[in-house]
Amino acid sequence: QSLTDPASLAQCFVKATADTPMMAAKHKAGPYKIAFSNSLYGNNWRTEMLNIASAYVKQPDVAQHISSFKIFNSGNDVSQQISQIRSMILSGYDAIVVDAASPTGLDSVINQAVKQGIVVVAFDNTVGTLKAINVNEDQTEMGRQWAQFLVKQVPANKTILMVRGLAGATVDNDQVDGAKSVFKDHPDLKLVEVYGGWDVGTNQKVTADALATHHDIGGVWGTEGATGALQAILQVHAPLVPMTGESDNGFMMLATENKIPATVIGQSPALVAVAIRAAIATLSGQSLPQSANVPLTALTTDEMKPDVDYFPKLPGSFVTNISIPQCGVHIPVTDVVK
Amino acid sequence: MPDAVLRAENLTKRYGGITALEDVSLSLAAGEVLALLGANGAGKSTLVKLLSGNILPDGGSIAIGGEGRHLTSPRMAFEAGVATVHQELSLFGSLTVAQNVLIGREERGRFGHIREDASLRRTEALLAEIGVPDIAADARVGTLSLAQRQLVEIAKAMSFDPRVLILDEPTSALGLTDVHRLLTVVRGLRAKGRAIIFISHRMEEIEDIADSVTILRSGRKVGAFPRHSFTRERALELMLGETQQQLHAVPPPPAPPDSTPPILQVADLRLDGRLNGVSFDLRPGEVLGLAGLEGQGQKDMLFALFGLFRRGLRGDVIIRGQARRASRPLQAIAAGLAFIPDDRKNMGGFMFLPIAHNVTITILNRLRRFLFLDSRQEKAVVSALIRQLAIKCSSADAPLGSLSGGNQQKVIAAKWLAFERDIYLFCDPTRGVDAGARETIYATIRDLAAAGKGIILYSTDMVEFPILCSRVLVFRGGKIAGAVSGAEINEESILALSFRDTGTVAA
Amino acid sequence: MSKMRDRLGEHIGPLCCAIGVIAVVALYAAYQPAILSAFGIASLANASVTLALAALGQTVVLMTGALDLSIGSEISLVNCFAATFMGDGTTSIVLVVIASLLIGVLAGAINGVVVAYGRVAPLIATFCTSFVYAGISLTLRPQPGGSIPDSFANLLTGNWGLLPFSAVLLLLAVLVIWLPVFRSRLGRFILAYGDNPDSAFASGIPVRRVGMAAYMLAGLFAAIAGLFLAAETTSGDPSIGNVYTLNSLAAAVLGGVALTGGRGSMIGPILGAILLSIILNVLSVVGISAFWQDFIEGGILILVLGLAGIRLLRAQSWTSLLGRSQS
Amino acid sequence: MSATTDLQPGRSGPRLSAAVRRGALPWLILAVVYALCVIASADFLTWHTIRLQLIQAAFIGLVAIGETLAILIGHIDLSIPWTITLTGIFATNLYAAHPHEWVAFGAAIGIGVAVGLVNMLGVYVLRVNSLIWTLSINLMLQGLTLIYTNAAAPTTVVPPAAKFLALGMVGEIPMAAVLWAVCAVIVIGALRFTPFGRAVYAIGSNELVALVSGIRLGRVYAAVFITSGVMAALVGLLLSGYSSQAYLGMGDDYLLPPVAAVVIGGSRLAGGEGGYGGSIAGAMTVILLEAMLITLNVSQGEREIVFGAILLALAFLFLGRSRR
Ligand SMILES: Nc1ncnc2c1ncn2[C@@H]1O[C@H](COP(=O)(O)OP(=O)(O)OP(=O)(O)O)[C@@H](O)[C@H]1O
Ligand SMILES: Nc1ncnc2c1ncn2[C@@H]1O[C@H](COP(=O)(O)OP(=O)(O)OP(=O)(O)O)[C@@H](O)[C@H]1O
Ligand SMILES: [Mg+2]
Ligand SMILES: [Mg+2]
Repeated sequence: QSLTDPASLAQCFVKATADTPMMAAKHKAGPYKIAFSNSLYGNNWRTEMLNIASAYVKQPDVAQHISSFKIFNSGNDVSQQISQIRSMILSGYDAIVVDAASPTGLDSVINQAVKQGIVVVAFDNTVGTLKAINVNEDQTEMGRQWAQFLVKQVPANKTILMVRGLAGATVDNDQVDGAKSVFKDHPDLKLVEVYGGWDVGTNQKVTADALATHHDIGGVWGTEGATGALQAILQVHAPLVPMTGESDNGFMMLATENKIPATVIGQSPALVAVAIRAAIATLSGQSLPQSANVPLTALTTDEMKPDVDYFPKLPGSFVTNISIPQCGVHIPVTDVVK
Repeated sequence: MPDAVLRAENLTKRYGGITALEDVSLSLAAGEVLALLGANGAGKSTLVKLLSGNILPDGGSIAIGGEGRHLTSPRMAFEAGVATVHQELSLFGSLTVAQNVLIGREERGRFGHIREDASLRRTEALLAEIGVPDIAADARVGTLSLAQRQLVEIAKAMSFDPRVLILDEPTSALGLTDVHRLLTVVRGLRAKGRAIIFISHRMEEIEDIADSVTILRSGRKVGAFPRHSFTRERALELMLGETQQQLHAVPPPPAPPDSTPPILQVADLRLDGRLNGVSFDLRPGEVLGLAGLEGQGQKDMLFALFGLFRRGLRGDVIIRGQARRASRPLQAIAAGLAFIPDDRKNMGGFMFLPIAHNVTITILNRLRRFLFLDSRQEKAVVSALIRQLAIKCSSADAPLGSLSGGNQQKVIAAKWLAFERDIYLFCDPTRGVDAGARETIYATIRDLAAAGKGIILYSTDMVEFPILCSRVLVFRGGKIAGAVSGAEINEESILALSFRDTGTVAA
Repeated sequence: MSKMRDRLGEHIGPLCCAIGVIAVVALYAAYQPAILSAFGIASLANASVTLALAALGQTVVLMTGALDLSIGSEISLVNCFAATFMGDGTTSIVLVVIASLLIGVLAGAINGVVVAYGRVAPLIATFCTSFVYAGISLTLRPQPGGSIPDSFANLLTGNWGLLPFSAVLLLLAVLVIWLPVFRSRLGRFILAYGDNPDSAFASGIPVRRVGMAAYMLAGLFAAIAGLFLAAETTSGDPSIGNVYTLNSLAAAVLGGVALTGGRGSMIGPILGAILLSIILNVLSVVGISAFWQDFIEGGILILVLGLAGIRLLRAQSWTSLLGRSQS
Repeated sequence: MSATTDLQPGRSGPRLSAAVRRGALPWLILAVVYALCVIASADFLTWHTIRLQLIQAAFIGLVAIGETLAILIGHIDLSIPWTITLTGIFATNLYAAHPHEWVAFGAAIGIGVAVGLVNMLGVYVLRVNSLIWTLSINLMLQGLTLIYTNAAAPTTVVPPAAKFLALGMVGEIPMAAVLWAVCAVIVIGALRFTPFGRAVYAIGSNELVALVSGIRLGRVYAAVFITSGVMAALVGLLLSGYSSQAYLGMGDDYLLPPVAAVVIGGSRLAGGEGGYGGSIAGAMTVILLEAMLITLNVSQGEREIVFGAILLALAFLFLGRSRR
């Protein structure tokens, strides 16, 4: 079966580092009882992600492995999430999929779960404990690829505006570390960093502020919410410069419309499906890297196709990369937008 | 005077541009009751606040027991032996009597924990000592009547076992019996050698209790004499700065003829246990007094008429022939009623807002031109009323809270005079008001009556009934125990009715 | 008779919460009987204790008629500090615990100085200091991490038979801090000051020191909460406390504490905190979608507040009705 | 908290009349903060930069209209963030389905009025503390928005009028600022010169006295909370126009900054004193402070410390002091 086929698993789950150990669990006969402990909810990415989770487990080839699937939401409250996971341990789930409220805070409860023979897969906001399988997209690599795109496009001696995400978040630090590993080889480029909070409005505001004080901006290194940065540029009629961003529908629409050289790579909400797949594969006896990365797909402006890569009829806040073909995850857009 | 317990010299206090007190000196011996007299805003309370460490003087000195003191907080004053009952009560409604009385000086156990039982017993002993054993030491102060709270406040001051006790208008909220009780307590304290400063606007009380009298006017000391050389006329002259025309000489407004149809009819009004079937009529031009001992339903009667009870009121209120029983003030106002409350702080005025805005709050719609307020007309209305009631203020834009108590009371009256109504409910309108302002308010009531308004007057000061009312209803137990009218209105007849059932008539 | 009704009225908040807690736990147990096991009870207790501690701290400040919007940041601060500096040795643990408590008290003292001596309105003062404390946590630990020794973690989060250690911690906090304070003059002063600040001043109560003390106590409770979170998560996180600021207010109000000051108990906020904490859990267990959670949580709050309001509406006179919300 | 303040000493403070202090100091604070901005970056001298800040300030300022009124009657409105988000998403969705401007604006006003009425119900009729009631309503609105967006994702179709109001220019002046100025004149006029204004101050000073004086409390409460709801809803539309989309969480920055703007603007949190004039300066101060800190390019932690400390210093030095 394709879900647990070792070759296709190897294609999807790439070791994060060369020395990442492989992990296996005791084989169990399916179908499995799986719980999903989600933290934050209420932004677009999470909403799509929750819809994808519900849709994915209903796809026939997945459904056959699953006897019950339940979503728990704790909000951004670590204590709450710990107690929910404890209650999952009590309920005898076979696997727990986690999008964590804290990268370190859940470690001890996850260790407890693993000790009870439960397979734990964390994705997106992953966890520190080595007992859980972490599935993510390589944020450092993402930041690096964005930066590589920019250093090719931006003339020397210009300023690059880095519209970062949320201060203190691991993802933010990883992305910026990756970018800086590229920029440090280009000392002629000046860097200005602002925090856009991964939010369109905040991006727009901080970009507008930065544009007002820096007039030699030659490129914008943006992440989630870069739609706002682009809008700020359009709004103040600043020169259109090369940009990067995540797979926001709005960003892609504006970039294609204004023919702005841009590249998008995005944290996919379908990671949840990949994580569920990892749980099923592990339970059925396959071994996976303890920390796995899903291959990235970058799209540049000239490659973006309407209604395939982006959706002119959908809201700008829609996160477009709802499928991860390398992992066999295909989610129809109608399952995500109801 | 080597035996002075308290000696204040050249005390001065300024508030911004206003000099509230200037160069005032006084001294007080053990076993002496010093009465402080003065019109509203003369600076009595300011002096009290200085002596009790609530405010700091801008000049002058205070010595207690011969020792110079710089009182920077109330606590220092307590420690120096000065306890004060302020004009505005300072109690905690959600604490019990005992917890209030002993606040900060509770009986404590080995671990510093409060011993509630011992505190309760100490409070009970204190209450018994000052002669009010009927107040339960474990009752919540929020449930007590105003008079009872006043007595609790005195117990609280007494619990310090002070050398000097200051009472700032302790009787203004009390009915006759409670006043007598309080004066007895004061006499007892004097006998024990306490020095007492006593403030009141009621001359009878001063004559009754004072050993010496000090008179303030506009922040200055204008006279001091021993009891035996004190006369009312002299005091009034010094207080008010002009020879007063003969007070009380004006007869009460005549009763309207019986044929006049009543403007207000109350029939069998009831409110769970507080009003037990009250019926009466009020005619235009009549001043109807509500008398009786404290808490017999007179005040509830006024509150009920003005719609301050939201539920539970039964019976009929008929105004100009229409049923107008109100369950909210707006309905009462629409029916033509005005209400001048006694509790000016909580019900009377907006302390932070300008005097002018206080006065015109009831007539905003009249002052409106299209959408906006006509400020010229507003100014005219306000300054006319300030003049009419002789309100002492620096300007109409000053906040109400910066006026002395009596002047605040006048502003509240002004607010309803601006808004002409048919029936005026006066609830102890002269509480804490000086003799001059009192005359102004009396004159105002008479004028209203002459203009054909119906007036109901509740007062704790029995002197007011004979000089203002053509008829007085005496309340007892939420019912009308009887009525007196015309020349029969006097303290004796009212008290007789107040006490009729028990047959005892207090002095 | 009416006295009894008065008493009942006073305890209506805690009473409603208690009934709510029982109902919610019963619902939980119906869906998942294992919750009544030792492990399950410890889960419930651990999930509620942080909020209960935060709510106790908030209640002390509410009783003075003020409020503390910095409780969450104080929790984060202590949490980050402990996770950064706590080593494996017993001495290190003891020293860091003491230092953490002192940091909480100090943060509270700063709030107290600003409010009581600086005369800045509590809402705005603690709003500002919350930024300062959050900034310090973020500087201390730009990203979550650090470590907490297992011995300390187990000490606070384990269980002894059916008795969770977290519940013992809460009990200790009540016995060692709350009860002594509210059996002493300080507690009386706090209530008196909240009831009527002007009277308190005129009665010779050291009003500023009382205001300070209330915030310091709040800081102390927040510090204990921060330490407990550190033990529970064995790490420090600069944003971990954020949820507790408003939830502590909600828990206190649910528990019948008046925001106008002068009234409040300890049992009410604790019950309110337990109710708020496990309700979310139960919603998930019962299978209610995430999208409905906020709505239902808000709805419950509004229902409880509204019910209390309807009780008030039966007030007989306007003076008591408007007097109450005034103060 | 009523009038016995004269019992307490020790409030010497600057020897300025209260009115002058409340009226002028917010602008002084603004001037100081602006000077700091200019020191941080000379770009703050350009009209271009100022214009950008002005647009941001207009959003806070418009929301602060309702907040000022709520604070003047002695309450607070913390239901603004999700009123903004719900309106942004719901009204643009509706507009996408029925592309008439009045549909979007009508829906926004409808939501604003509804939220205002619910707030009035809790705060006035049920007499629940406004802080906790409006916060709970905010939570419910958040839930409502999530439930709604799960069923219908937000669109990118934004009414042009909203875009114009948020981004358009009248000559060199942003349309948002013009709208703000118009609303400000109306509010200041209403507060100073109409019976409604008097009633607002009266209720904030002492509700019982207002009742006894025949003020229609319910109407004033309704007007205040409905204004607040409608202004929040309007800003929700404007923000959608500004970002060309409505999205979840778009109102999150509008919980406490409007309150800060009102307090820096010199209104007393307990009600009865202050006005909207100061809130204008307050809104600009809050926005400039944020912009300045962004310009300084310091770490997030340090920025939060500095922001909190400066705001505290402003509150401490001049205004927002409690009467206690
Ligand atoms: N806090 C204050 N601010 C400004 N002026 C004040 C303040 N307190 C008192 N005053 C002024 O000081 C003067 C003296 O007031 P005080 O309260 O001492 O009068 P009083 O003699 O006690 O009057 P009453 O008989 O009405 O109580 C008054 O003119 C009053 O307006
Ligand atoms: N509520 C208040 N309003 C006005 N002034 C006050 C108030 N509270 C305190 N003060 C002023 O502060 C002084 C000291 O007050 P208090 O005794 O309450 O504080 P404290 O903590 O003992 O201060 P300290 O540490 O200086 O001894 C008082 O004398 C008074 O001048
Ligand atoms: Mg006085
Ligand atoms: Mg002291």
